[in-house]
Amino acid sequence: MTFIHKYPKAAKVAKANFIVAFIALAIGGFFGFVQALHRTNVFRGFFNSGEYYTLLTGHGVLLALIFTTFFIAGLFVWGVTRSLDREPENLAYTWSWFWLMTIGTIMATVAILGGLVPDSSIRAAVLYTFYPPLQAHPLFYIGLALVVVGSWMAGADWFWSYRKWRGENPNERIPILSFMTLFTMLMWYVCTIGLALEVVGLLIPWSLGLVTEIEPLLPRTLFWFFGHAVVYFWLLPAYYVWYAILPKLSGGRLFSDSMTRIVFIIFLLLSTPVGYHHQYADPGISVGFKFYAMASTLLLLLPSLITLFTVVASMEHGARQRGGKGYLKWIGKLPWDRPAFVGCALAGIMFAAGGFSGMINASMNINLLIHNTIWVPGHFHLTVGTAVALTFMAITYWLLPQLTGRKLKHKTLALIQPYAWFLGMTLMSNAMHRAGLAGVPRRTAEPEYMGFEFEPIFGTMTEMKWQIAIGGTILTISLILFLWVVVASWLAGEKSDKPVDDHIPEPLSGVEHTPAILDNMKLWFTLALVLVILAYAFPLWEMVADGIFSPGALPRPS
Amino acid sequence: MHIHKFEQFWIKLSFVLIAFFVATVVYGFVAMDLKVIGDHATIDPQNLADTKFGNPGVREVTRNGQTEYEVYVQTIQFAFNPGTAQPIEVPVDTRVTFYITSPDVLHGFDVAGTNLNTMAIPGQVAKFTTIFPEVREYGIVCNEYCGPAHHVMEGKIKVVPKSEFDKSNLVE
Amino acid sequence: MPDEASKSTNSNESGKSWEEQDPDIVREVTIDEYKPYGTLTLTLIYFAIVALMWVFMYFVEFAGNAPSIIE
Amino acid sequence: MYEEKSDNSTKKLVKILVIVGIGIPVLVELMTLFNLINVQIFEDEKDVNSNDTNVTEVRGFGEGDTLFANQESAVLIDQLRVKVSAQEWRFALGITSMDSTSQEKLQIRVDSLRLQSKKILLGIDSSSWEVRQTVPAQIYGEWALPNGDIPTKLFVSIEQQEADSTTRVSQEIPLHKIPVRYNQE
Repeated sequence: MTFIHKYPKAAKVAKANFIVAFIALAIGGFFGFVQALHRTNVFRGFFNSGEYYTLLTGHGVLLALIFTTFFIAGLFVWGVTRSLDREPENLAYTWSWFWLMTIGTIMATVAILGGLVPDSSIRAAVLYTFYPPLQAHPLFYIGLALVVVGSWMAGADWFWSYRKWRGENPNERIPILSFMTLFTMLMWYVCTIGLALEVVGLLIPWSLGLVTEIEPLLPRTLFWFFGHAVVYFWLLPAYYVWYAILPKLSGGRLFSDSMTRIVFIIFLLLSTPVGYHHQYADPGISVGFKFYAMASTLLLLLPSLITLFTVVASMEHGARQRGGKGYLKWIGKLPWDRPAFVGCALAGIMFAAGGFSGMINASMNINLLIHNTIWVPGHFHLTVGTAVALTFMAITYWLLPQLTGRKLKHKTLALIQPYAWFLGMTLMSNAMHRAGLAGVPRRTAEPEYMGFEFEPIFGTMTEMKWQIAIGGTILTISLILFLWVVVASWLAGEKSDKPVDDHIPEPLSGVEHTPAILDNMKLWFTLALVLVILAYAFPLWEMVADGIFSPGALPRPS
Repeated sequence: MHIHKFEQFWIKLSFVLIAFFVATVVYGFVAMDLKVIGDHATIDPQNLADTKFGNPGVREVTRNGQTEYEVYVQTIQFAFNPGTAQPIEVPVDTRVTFYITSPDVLHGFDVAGTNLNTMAIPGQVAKFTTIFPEVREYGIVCNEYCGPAHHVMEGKIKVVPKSEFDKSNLVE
Repeated sequence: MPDEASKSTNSNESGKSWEEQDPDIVREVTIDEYKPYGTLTLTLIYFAIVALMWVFMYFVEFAGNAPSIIE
Repeated sequence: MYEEKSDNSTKKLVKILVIVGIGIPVLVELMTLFNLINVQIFEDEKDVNSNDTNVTEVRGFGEGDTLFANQESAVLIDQLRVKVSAQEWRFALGITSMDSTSQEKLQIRVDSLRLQSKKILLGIDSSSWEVRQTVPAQIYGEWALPNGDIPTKLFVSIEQQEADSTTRVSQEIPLHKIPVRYNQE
């Protein structure tokens, strides 16, 4: 008996979400490959430099927004169903949010890909941050709005299950998988307030021509109200995997239930009030608010540093149970021959490295050294591009058998895949960080300039460009391996009653040690809202006091 | 609650690390003059002609008895004005204050390989002061995506010895 | 307390703990005997790297990268 | 569970994967660290990339430059621009004849355009490539470019008709810093 046999309906929902996620991953990944070759001028024959920005938009939207959201939805359906032991409450409702998100995705994708059709008026080369006054077709904004509304409904679905479960189990603690899901969604509700205000309140009416002028700073600020928390919306599900499943894959137990809950609570509280750290270089925002955002951001290091300890301790526990000894020798006893474990572990190592460049990004004045340089995509390819994406890929090797009732095929390829990703990403991201220090900008089709040369601290621009192109190619190969293993296993894997060991052991320090107040969702949600109001009420008021659309700029088609 | 004593130690160390980061940033900000830009002024992006941005370029001003320079720059799709057609020329070791705004979309103003890096946002005036320490040319890149020809948007700053600074190019 | 595991699989193998059933696991380590020295070592190494790199990035790469915004 | 026990070939594979997949990344990062510190701290005053590597700059033509300067029928580039909008990129060229006294017929022709992508656009394919006018003349033409491409070189020829004879002169014109602007229309 595995998940699909016990909860066939939920399995179907989770699988549907995974299908959309993997299609988005395939298309977005291909765009990434084209960009890696184009930017570095290794090969520019696929598309021209004007179309590059359409591809870049597609890469960002399909991977950072669509792949993540759908994968997370599938993962959470699995976790909530399993930990509360109940199928979704109302399947019509469940499917309605799935289809809403899917329709939104199709609309946004059509709007983006329209940019590749000559003379098309349906375009959306605005990148995934869509800063006005660059304007996309209304289809783009409406599509993205539908995806977000769908994700809200998905969250409501899980709270619905939780309410029902709570009615039947009034005295029990929230199971850890559900706890992490619900707190992630609470954070999502807080941060998407900003996005909803921006897209529904400003951008949709503006793109439809109902208003002509727009004040660029206001939507940008609202975007970053949402835009940093969204990275935690991607990251927390990876944490969820590292906390709940990785210890088991290592042969151990989760080190501490209470630290897990505390970490998720801190993320709920602090994820949103930090948005200004993306605007350190912006005029129109006073230094005081920038400083407040920096202090909150650096405080957010705390839950990630705690995670580092808790997760590594859980893995060490596994290694010691497998016979590991010594201070560091135990690392060799971890199951480095199992793709799901290897992927999660390597993703975690990359996150530790990405954490360091994140500390630089977060720290107000030093941020100017690398603001909007290619260092920044170098950073987030370590975090969302590896810590999140590689974890999702790796855990697919463990989840897919549970959802399909089929064993994984091509285990050797599956094992090569995470190592290849790690290698490719190191090469690419290392060169991106170094190029960023020389001032090479991000988001550009051709980083060569006629009037001057970049001066790298060491090495040459040519060497860095090749490192990026080779790294990107290895990543693409790794992605193809992943998709091949998934498709082959899904369609032709050997059917089995127990295709994978899906047992999750209890934590070492269990829920009996966890204070009850940590489960008080109302308290933490209210506190999160208060912190957001403290951070944003006054600056937003300053921006809208002279009129919501003033000082107004005219739209520019993208 | 049950927190292992190693983990308690690690949490304390984490706080030390965070405090250390904040302290370095504050120290750099206060003692080493490593600032970031703040809130300066708003401006109507559709009517820059009536402001000093209508006649962009380098201006000489006297502040506290010292000769300083002000540089007004418009970032447009897809050029810095001035900067692209002709370099922005300023003297070395002199206080120079940049005022940057955009009449159309968001741009970046990054003097490549330095810490001069700011956004140009329509409706907002970015203001910062700096001193160029050496005689050389710097490249300016737009580092925020600004439209289909974003990648051609570049400019130059030419830092010259004080004695060679040509005042005939100043604007009134 | 909901035992998430037992719901999904091992209902027929109740007697033993999961560690005893996994052939790769040679012994069970309980919470009382478990001292994560390895983790402490790794995290301390990370701490040292981060702190050193920070000082280098801030005081050499950044502060030495003039011109900077001084006001 | 995964396959029973990892056999020898798997063990070997894991060894290779760890060496390649983790070993190389660690090496790359260590080298970066070493180079950074080495360059910044120990080679401080050496000015590593000496700025004197003067790229022999081929001076290109721009707005205000004269073509066919050594001919009697010299012409002036008075407009040179790439106009960019969301849908299309256009190359705009305006040329003025310098000599307003001569009465002979002058034909200015853009034979072809060489683009940054190394593509060559041929003038004759499109009627708008050919501009005829008698002096004194000011002519202006616009050409659709492949999206995202910028001309780097022009091949222009002029034909001067004098009585029965015509002299034809061609010139290769490398372009320098064409202003690229958003097309407002």
